[in-house]
Amino acid sequence: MLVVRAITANDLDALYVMATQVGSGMTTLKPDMKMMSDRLAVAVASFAETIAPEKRDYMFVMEDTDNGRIAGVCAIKGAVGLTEPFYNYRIGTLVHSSREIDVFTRMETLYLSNDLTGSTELCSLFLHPDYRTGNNGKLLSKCRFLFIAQFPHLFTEKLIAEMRGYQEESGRSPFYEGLGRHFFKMEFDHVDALTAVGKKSFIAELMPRQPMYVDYLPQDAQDVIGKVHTSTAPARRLLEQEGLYFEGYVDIFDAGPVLQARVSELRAMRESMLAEIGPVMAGEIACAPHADASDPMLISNTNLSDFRMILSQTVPVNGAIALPEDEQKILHCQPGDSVRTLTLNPRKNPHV
Amino acid sequence: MLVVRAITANDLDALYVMATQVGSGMTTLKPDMKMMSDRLAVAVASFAETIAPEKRDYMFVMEDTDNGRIAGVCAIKGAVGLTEPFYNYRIGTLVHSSREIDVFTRMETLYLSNDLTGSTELCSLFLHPDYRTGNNGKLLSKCRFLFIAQFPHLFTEKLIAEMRGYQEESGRSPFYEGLGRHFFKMEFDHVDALTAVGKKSFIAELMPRQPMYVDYLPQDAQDVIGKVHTSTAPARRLLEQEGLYFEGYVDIFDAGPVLQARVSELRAMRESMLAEIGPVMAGEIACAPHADASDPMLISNTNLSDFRMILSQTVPVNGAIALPEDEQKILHCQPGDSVRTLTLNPRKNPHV
Amino acid sequence: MYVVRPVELTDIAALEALAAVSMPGVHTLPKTREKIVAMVERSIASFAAHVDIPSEEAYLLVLEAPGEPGIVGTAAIFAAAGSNGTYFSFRNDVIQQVSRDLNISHSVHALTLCSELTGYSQLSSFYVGEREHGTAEAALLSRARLMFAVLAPHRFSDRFFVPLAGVTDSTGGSPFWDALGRKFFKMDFLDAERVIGGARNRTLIVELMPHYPVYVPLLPGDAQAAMGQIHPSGELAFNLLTAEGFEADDYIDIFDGGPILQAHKNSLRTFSGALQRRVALADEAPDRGREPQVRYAVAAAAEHQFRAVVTHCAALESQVNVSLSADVQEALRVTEGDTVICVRI
Amino acid sequence: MYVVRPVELTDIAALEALAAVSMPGVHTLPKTREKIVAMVERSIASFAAHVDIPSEEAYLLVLEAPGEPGIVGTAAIFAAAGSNGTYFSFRNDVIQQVSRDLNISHSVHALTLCSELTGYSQLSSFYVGEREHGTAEAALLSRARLMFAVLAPHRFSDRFFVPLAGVTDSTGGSPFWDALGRKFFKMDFLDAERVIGGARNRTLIVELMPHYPVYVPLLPGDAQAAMGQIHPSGELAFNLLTAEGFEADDYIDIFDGGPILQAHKNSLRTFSGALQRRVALADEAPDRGREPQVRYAVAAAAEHQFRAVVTHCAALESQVNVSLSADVQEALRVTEGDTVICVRI
Repeated sequence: MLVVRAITANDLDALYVMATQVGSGMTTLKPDMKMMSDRLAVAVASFAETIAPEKRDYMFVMEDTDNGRIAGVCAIKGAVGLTEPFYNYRIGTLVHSSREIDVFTRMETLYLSNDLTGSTELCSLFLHPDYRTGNNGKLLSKCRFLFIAQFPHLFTEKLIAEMRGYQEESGRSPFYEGLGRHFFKMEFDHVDALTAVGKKSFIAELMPRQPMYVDYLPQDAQDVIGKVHTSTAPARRLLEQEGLYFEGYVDIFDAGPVLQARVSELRAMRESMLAEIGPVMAGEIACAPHADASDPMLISNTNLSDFRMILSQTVPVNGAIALPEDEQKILHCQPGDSVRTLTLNPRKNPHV
Repeated sequence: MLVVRAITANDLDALYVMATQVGSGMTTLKPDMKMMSDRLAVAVASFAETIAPEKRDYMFVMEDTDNGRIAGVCAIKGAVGLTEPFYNYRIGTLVHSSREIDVFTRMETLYLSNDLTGSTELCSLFLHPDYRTGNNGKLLSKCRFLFIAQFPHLFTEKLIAEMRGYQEESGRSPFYEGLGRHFFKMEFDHVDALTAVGKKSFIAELMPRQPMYVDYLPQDAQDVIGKVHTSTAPARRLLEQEGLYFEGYVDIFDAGPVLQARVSELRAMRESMLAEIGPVMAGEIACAPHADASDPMLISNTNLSDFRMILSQTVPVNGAIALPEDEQKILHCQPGDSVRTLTLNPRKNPHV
Repeated sequence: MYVVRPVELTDIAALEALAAVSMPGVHTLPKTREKIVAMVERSIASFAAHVDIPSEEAYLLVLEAPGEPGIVGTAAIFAAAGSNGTYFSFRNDVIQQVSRDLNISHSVHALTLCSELTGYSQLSSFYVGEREHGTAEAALLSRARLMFAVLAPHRFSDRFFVPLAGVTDSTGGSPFWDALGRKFFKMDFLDAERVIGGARNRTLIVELMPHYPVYVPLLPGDAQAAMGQIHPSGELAFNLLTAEGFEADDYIDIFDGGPILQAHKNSLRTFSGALQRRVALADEAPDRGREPQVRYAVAAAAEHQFRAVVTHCAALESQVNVSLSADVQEALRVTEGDTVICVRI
Repeated sequence: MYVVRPVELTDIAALEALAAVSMPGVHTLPKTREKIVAMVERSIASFAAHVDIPSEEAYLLVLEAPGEPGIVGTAAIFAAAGSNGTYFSFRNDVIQQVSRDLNISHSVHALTLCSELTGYSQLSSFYVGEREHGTAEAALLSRARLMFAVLAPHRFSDRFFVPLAGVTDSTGGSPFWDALGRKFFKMDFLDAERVIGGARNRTLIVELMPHYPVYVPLLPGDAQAAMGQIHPSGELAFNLLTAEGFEADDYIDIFDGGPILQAHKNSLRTFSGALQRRVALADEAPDRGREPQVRYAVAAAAEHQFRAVVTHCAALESQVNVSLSADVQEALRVTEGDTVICVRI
């Protein structure tokens, strides 16, 4: 069985081994023992609540309880951009209109911004190829929403996730070639590597500051604004199911979209429920929601320092959940404890 | 009893009389017979669906069925800014940071934008002073959400409402005095009157185009950014209950906030339900949600051209609603018809 | 002898004849009789006006060929560009981009819509017939405007500029327009010029043109190449003006990207080199011996009776008089003892 | 006789003595022995260098008083401002605001962070003792830098600028800084100047200073009043430079709002008025009769042995020689037949 749990100091080696599998395109999970152990130390301190909320970096690992293997990793950063500026382009609209000659032109505009400074960020998701089956990807990605729903006070109201931008098969980024290259005069990979290690003053030095009309860019650059890398499309869909939206912020280099949400509007905040582990009254079973039998539940304990979450087929009914004993054990729970529950997939919109 | 209904051509005189009561501060409801009858013609064509959705202007009146008086008015504009530019300031963030000397400065910035071009707008709400009691204000304001939930295909995904900005008791707008006056060189009321009649080219001519740091403004101007006029605070709260948020757009003259929402995320879209008028099965009453007896329901018919809505104490149960006959009559409904229902007040968040 | 003089009502027919000739790049000369009449009347009123502060005056000079009826050239000067509005142009800014960490240093050009030329005096409508191309008389015609400004500085700004038509293709399209203005105006170059009447001071410009700098590297190659390039018809004017001391490179036209030459009057040779001299009668003897002859533009120093010609005489720097032949005096309508101003040409 | 000459190693002690004197507003003169030595060595290397393109050279001239040890003044010129980076300043833009509908027309000033002065040659570190204030020798010292540029134009840009210290209050605070820089740097004016070492070309400027124009009407009154105002200590330099042909108003300092004077060399009197003449021995007789005497700054026309003095002689415009007395020749280290350049002063 797979359990997603708070990372511990003991996971360092397994994490390193996994990072060697990641490959390029993910700048926050590099097989660098120093960087990794520094980050792990922050993560452990985050779950232990020994550092301030905005400095925290909650890392989760997915463990295969059958063999103790680490099958995946993901993280939530308490707040971004508070030590180094966090840049994005924001897409705005400008209207140029003259009543005198009856011209009305609506133009999209790119503004260099640090608007997302201080947001909570979902990041560093990686699932080992051996485990890319069934609901594993969903479990790993969505565990973070249940965590946020359980501990919303730890996060800012704004939640974001940066998505890798579109690249051609050759690795060419049409947006970078159409815009950034004119100002940075270097390869895309080089720029990417510099930002990964936190060297960002060159952005302030070289990036054009003035708002720019999208129409000035070559057509192929315009076309990929807000478009994700092919390999990232499934991850995007999962986040959108949970209430994240593309609101017009993109990466300054590859124009990959930033998805964002108000924490209070997340599906997990609206729909997740606490349930007490124990028997369900027979009389209430009739009123249970007509859940699709094949649609599993995300179920987590309510313990910050030892957060654990699984997928289960058990459905809570009016505040109670008859959770099997083996699942209780994996969650480090016992009867009478509360667990938080959320359907893995969104319910159909009830309103029509 | 009070019913909110689609406006008709016969309402012109009553509307004019009401507009004489409105006073300043509401630029879209002036006692001008020509403007008003033009607008009414558009509204009638909107409900009749004889003009394109983006040109529509759905006006609703609240009628006292006891005496036939018009007690209030409100409206939904299909799309703003498609004939004249719709300007706002957007508040952004810029970070100025130098690692070398360890300075990190986070600044708010005002960007002149037309970002909200094309949005659906809630506007022109006015309730006659004689009727400012009980739930009347809520009924009048919230009727629009039920209408949108019933006919979401008629609206753009972005919904906005402009709120009147803060003014001192003397009528002085600290934001205008700190910013606009330097560029427009005229009184606030004059500027307001010009925009009310659609004269907006002076904005393009005189308004500074470059992004501006909020810190440049006098403190009293900074303090009122996004703050509503005292008289508007209750209206703001009602909209926020329905899922509208201040997302950083303000009026360019008085810095009053624009509230906005995704239509799909409105409470009315998530929680409103259709119910068939008819008896409720005895067995299902036990499963009815534990509604607070004093919390009434908004109930509307599903007829665009003759849209009508009331407040009722009747609660739907599993898709059926036992609506009293007099209420059916006011809604122009009969048994077997569907009505749309929504609790007047948001339910407590179920997730804790 | 060729003479430059203010336009008169009797020139209207001749101007109409000129307007019938195709003059690509000279947008500011009116084409219809009605507009020609208005321009001539405005010029006559401007010369006659008593001016405190330069404003809407427009002075039109014409070139007369010797022994010919009609006129063979025109040149105008507006007292204050954008009067009753704002004269818009693109300023060609250079942004230094330096990153010491990365050892990068280069510069980026950006075009910024600006109103800085508002209130400058504007030279325009320069045209000479083909026969006079490249002659001293063409230079005289161009320069006469500045000589008038030397004589009547209160009628003009301390700064002058001259927009020259930019490059267009064989169908009248402009690559610069296609990359910029078209995106906002949504119409062809010639249509836009027609709509705006060649003006650069209209409200619709501020409504439609971009308010944020345009980074030049983002423009297509043909638009970049057109920046600051003159239409072939403007070469003569360009050469005369740069020789005069006008500088290109700082501003370009917002529509076609053509160069806008500009200068402070202190940098202009007409201003720095103009000498006031008293008229003396020249010896009629054709050969005055060893004294070398220099070519001068000479204008009557009479604000309300401006006339200018080209003539030869001895270098004037260390003289108090200028010797002018009787026919030159007649052409200028001066006599011995009158004052003229002289500039080497 | 007062002589202006390049700094030498033996001047270090004298420079230290000068540095001990409080010189408000002269930020660019180093205060510590170590930095003084570095500046002197850099100057010596710069004078000795063979320069193709102006770069990091910094030339320091000093003023010697007659019969006195030590020096009584300093003046420096940097070949290219912002070398190894970008020289930042605020450009003072004027935006014309016109609404014809509303009959409104006014102009708004806006300050734009710009790098346009990068690569200009920069005059700085001008200081003379109180006794020499207002004398021709003070003018000579200021001007000698430009005379050197006339002699060695390849060492300098065609454009020059001079930042002058802005106004500060009795505690060293700057109202302009308080309204602008402080909001971004979050520190006092003097602390900021200390952190940045008086430089205007550092990466941290582009990181911290505002990138969008600052609309002047939004600044508090005292900050607006400080824009382009000089610190009282800079008045002498300001007067000398504006008389030379430098223009204020276009740029101001990004920190204290002090004026930055700038000019193209063609507008500077030293460039337009410099005359190259051959040295002749002057008649020792003190009274040369009716020939009126004119005051000139004269400099040896030797790029690697620059020296300049003030002297009187007949107007040189129509001469080929300049008559210099034996002691002037000695001071300049020239002899009869050598070339000097002369500018009226």
